[in-house]
Amino acid sequence: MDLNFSDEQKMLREEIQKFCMSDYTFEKREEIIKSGEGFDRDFWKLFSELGWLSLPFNEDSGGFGCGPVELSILFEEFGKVLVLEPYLSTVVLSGYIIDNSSFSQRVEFVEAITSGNKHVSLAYIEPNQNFDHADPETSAVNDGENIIINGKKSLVLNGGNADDLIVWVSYDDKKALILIDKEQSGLSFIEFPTVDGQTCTEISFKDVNVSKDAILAIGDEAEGLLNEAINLATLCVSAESIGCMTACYMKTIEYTKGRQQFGQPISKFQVLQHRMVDMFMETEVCKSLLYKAMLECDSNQDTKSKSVSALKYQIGTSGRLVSQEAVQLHGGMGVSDEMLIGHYLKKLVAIDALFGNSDYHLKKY
Amino acid sequence: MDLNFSDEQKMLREEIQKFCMSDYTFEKREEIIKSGEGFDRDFWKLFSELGWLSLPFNEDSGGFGCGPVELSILFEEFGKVLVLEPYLSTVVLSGYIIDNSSFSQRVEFVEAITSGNKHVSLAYIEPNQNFDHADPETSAVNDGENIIINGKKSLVLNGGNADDLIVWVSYDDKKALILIDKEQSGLSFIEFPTVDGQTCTEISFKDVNVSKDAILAIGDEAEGLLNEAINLATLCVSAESIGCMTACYMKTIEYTKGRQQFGQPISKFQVLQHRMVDMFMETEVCKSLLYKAMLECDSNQDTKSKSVSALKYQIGTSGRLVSQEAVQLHGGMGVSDEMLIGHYLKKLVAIDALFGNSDYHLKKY
Amino acid sequence: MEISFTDKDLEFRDEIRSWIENDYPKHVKEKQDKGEALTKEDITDFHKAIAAKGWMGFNWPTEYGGTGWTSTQIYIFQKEFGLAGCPAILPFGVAMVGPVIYTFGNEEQKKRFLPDILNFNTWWSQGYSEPGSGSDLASLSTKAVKEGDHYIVNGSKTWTTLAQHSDWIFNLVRTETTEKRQEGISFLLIDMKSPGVEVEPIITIDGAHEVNTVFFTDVKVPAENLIGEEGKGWTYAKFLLANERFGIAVVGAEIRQLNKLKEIVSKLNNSDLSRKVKKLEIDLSALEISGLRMLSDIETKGHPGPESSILKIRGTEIQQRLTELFVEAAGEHALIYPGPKGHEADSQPDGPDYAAKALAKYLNYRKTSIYGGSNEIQKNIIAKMILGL
Amino acid sequence: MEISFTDKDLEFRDEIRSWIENDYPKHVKEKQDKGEALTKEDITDFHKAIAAKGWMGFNWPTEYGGTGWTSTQIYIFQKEFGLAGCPAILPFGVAMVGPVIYTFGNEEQKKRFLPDILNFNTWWSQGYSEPGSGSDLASLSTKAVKEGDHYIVNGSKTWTTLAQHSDWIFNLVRTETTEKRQEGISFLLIDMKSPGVEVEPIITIDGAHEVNTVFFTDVKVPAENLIGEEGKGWTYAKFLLANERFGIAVVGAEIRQLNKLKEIVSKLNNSDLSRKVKKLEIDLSALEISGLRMLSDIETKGHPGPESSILKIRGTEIQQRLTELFVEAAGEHALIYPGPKGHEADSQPDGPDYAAKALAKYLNYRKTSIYGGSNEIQKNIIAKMILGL
Repeated sequence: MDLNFSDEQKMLREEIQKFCMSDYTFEKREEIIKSGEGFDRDFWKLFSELGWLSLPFNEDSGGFGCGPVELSILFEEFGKVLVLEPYLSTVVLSGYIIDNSSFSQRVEFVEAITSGNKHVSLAYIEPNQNFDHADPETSAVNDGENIIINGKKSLVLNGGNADDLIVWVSYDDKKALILIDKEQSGLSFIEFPTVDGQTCTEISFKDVNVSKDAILAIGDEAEGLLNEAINLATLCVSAESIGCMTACYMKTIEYTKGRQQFGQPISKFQVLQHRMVDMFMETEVCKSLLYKAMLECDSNQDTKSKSVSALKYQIGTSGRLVSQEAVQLHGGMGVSDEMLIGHYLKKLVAIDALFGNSDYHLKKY
Repeated sequence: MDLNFSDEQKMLREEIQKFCMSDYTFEKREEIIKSGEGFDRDFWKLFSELGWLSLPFNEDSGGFGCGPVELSILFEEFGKVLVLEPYLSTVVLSGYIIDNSSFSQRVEFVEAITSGNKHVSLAYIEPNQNFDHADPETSAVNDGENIIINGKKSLVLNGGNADDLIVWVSYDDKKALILIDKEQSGLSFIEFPTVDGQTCTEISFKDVNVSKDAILAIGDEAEGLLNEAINLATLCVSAESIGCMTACYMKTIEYTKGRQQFGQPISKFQVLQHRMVDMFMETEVCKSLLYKAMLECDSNQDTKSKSVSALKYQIGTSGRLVSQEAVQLHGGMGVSDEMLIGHYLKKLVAIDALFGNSDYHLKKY
Repeated sequence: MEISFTDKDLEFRDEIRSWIENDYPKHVKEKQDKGEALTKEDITDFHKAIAAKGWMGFNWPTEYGGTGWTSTQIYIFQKEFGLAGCPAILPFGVAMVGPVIYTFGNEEQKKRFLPDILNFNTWWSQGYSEPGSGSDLASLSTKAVKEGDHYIVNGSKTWTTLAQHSDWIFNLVRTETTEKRQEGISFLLIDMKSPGVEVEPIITIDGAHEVNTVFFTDVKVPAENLIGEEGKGWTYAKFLLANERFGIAVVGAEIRQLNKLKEIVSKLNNSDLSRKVKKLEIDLSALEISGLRMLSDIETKGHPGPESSILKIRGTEIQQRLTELFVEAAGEHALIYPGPKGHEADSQPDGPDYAAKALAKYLNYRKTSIYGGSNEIQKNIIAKMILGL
Repeated sequence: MEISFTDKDLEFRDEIRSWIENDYPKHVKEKQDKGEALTKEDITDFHKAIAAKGWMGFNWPTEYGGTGWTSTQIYIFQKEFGLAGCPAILPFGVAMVGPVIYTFGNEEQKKRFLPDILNFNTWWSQGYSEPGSGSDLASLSTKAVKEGDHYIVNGSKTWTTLAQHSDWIFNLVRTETTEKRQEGISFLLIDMKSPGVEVEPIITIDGAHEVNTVFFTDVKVPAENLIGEEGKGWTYAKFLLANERFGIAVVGAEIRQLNKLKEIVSKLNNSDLSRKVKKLEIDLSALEISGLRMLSDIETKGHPGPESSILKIRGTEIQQRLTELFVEAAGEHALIYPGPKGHEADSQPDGPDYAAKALAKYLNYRKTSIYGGSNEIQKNIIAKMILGL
């Protein structure tokens, strides 16, 4: 048993922290959101150059073969400054599926992703379902050498910027994951802003005709890939939440120390002190559950999905509490859009909505 | 709409308060508990003389015809000093059933109760059921002019002191309430102390042979009487809880004002102040729900049972919080058996166990 | 004691309902029912319609043109408006500055300001909080210096709700630097069109422009705009705060929201959410009775006690919780947020139609536990005034 | 990073398990498994058995006769004992006064006291709290006045756990009245058989006699019983507190309790209770990892940080919550309470057999958030030491 980060992991964290603290200012972030692009392409290029886009990919596809621990470090640091770039969508969700599939162009695709030139989005959510997407209504049927896809997917993260889509479909009496070029005819898109300043897309498929070569995986393999990808992504957003919560309590401490009321900094009021202690303790509880989940995922233990559910349940509950308290203790400034603090609250709403909320995961646990 | 107590009601409260404050000391109460009798017979006589035992009975059976409001006043005041006397068992539960039944000796029984000479206990709980006792396993079967009762009842409040029992049984394909003299052969008793310093009894019925005249009610009438009695009793213990909670926060305020730590009374610590405010507010919320429930019971509205469920749910939740906080803020003194404060906590445990706990009533609501 | 309404109360309620049925402006109702944002004109139309019926002074005595209603009637009026989904009646004129003027103002001021409030000819704002003084109101630093028959005002007020629409603003200003900070404060009315008054929007986390900072630079305010005596502003401010009857006013609207939520949740087959909704329903029903208990006290004692702080705390907790449960009901669809105005009619996402509004409200309502004296301050008040700590 | 145990750790665990299997005294195990109260003899037998194996100094360095185990080993040892339902190892000797003696005591004292602790020949008590000084420990007033080669001690200590059985008590006493209150405090060992020592039971709300008040009237204590320097007692007391590793020690026992609860609840068909149990299971699993994180820190930095306050708070919250859920599981049968010893074998009520024990524990465990520095004090410590407030 060893709960210390390795030297490499510590160095990775420092590198990410350095970027986040110096380059990812509130003003820069606002600028990215206002651009309507969803993210900053220069930053994405930088992520590629720093090797961050290669972290989780298998070494035989040119990646660094890093695991859940390194991804947790990355996302925790991203959470602290609310990084908008679509790492979750392109690298974690789609990247995992492609990299671990038996897809013939796997290596080329991974290279395109890690070089920062390609974005891929995973389209698995359907509008009439809630959190549980095991049985997609979107269907693929055989048509000679090709297959024809019909249906609708919603809440596709970064769908607007994606070059390709991975679509989760029913295929005969099985399920399948199919890779589709976004330029393919028969696709239509509506883009929406997300509550955390990113974008997502609703995609309709009308007689979309693709070659059978586009099938990434079928049956048990497809289900396994999707579940593993979502499990890993759930871990990542949970780590991101912990970054948010950490920033929330640290910024609240800082703010209350500077805010004078009744002749003293409000940080001197015992009631506020104990509430900041509660914020801190909630964050620590989440961190402990993160350690458990990331290490169980790392060693691929049978209980890993249960540990991730425990984590996501707690993240939802604690995240809401911590971000609401952060806003409350900031007073009026907390609800102003010009302070970062309210944006953590919005991020935590978004994360609760992703991959199953608190109640969903408690039930699943 | 009028939420003010009448002058008569205020006078009743003052009279009860006067007794509770001057006669029902902690020492006296400890003495009663140690006596093993379950209650003080002189106090019971006094309750009779003051007319308190007559409060809820119909005027045509010699009662004062008072309703849920007066009972709530009585129980709230009783709760403040943790009165042990079996008013709930004899007057509310059994009294209500007898008084509102078509039993031939109704008036004599009520007189015997109000004069303080008779105790009657309601035996409706069975050990293999939890909170829901609609279908008793204890059965009565015809045997010529008589009926034969077999089965077991548990948690019979004040059963050890009762002269008579009202037993809830299955009778053919219906239910019935049967009045049995405790001296009847075939009965056996085991007495247990309750967590709040009273006593209850487990009663076995082995071929107990009674006349059919002993049947108080059958079928819908019996179910109605039992449900009404339990509903009224639930209201009463909820009012009693509010008395306990009121005493909890008031005694905590008093204690913290006197307790010096770090050079000042601990009542000056803002954290403790806010927690006492929470105790107070919880009590007030319960009081509002009590008003609603008692007035809806008073005017016999369709929604009364729902209002009582809302009340009992909240009482369970708030009662636990308030009594735990009272103990915590009393520090070591809170867990000492020689201070009243811990006894409120025990009373509130007992009340949560009576007539359905918090979760049960939320589900029912 | 009696929880039912008297026949007279029920008659009164029917009168209110009949007005809502027939005279609640249709174009406002339509937008409001759909949850669309109201324009300045819509809000004005709504208030003018109430004024036309003579109900604008619903909480005023008859001698100043009010309805002279009992507390029970005011409660019924507000509850019915809430239940029907009417917009909130803006409190700044009729509930805040109005009673201060008719209680502490001179005859001249009463004549000048009260009729315009009752007819909604003037839109008022409240100038209390300042960038440096939030909960510690008495630390305010906006200065009013007497020069001849004018005050020269310099400083700023913040979190000023709808100041972008307002004609007048009532302010707490510092007219003197005294040892006891409360003693140098005065109550001054300022015409928003005065030179030197500037309004700067504050965008809140829901993306809405509802509050503002108002800057005063050498604003010349006639001395006759001072209410009561110089240095007594704190007293008037406290009177005003005690007059607010938070928690009762919103019960009707909250019940309406709860019923909507219950309808949504009944279709979701989600036992966790159903349980939470039940709890909230019980909380709300307790809040309503607590409000009624306070009204009873007012009828008996003539004024609400510090107990109104409980209503503020519980009321905002319930409001906020309700918005949270709508967001929970939206499930993963809570990811999309198009801003406070909702989606364009031609680009609705597939999913529950209430999701965008739910988010807007969740984000917007974070303010309720902060404004009007934060809930922490309310607890301090209860600790001191009720519990004697 | 690695969450699994090494092979060496697993071997160690098997050794512990094998001792429990073979050498955990059977008569103690039997009572303990049934939840029956242990006598003084039972507790002594249990500790003597551990001592016989050489494990009494599980947290001591080898040079003083301890095991010299790593933090991980100590954790495994305590967890396995807890999982197996062993009684808690009394902390007063081995975890509290022992480390103070071998760290700050002189050679004479080490020789005199340490072997008896390791062999459980002396039963120790802790004399910290006083009737007037609870959380504010430094306000203690028990006086020790030097007269020749003795101290004369007058005063009282309270909440003294199992003082009725104890041979010795370690005390914080005031040897000087100084401006800074902490500076006049000394650390003194007192033989409970000394004339003038009196033990008065305190009965707690569960009806148990576990704690006491100890009175000292002109008690003559040899000066050689003073540990370290006069006036440095506060430093030693703080060292002792920091050495407590609450929350880790109880994890095993709590997991055992939780598993019992899960078994009970699985038969109840009560979804509300099942949900609460799940939440608690998650809390407990977080607590365990938090404890392990702290152990990692100790291995790295050599000592636990103020983070141990978090474990105290969360640990006691979880303990208390667990007892609550047992009471909830008992449903209406929680009405009966026969006292801490449970029912006589021949008069068990019909109903769940765990009900009486559940109540005893619920009532008894209210103390856990009060003693050892109340949870309020722990939050003050976190605010100051960790958050810098």
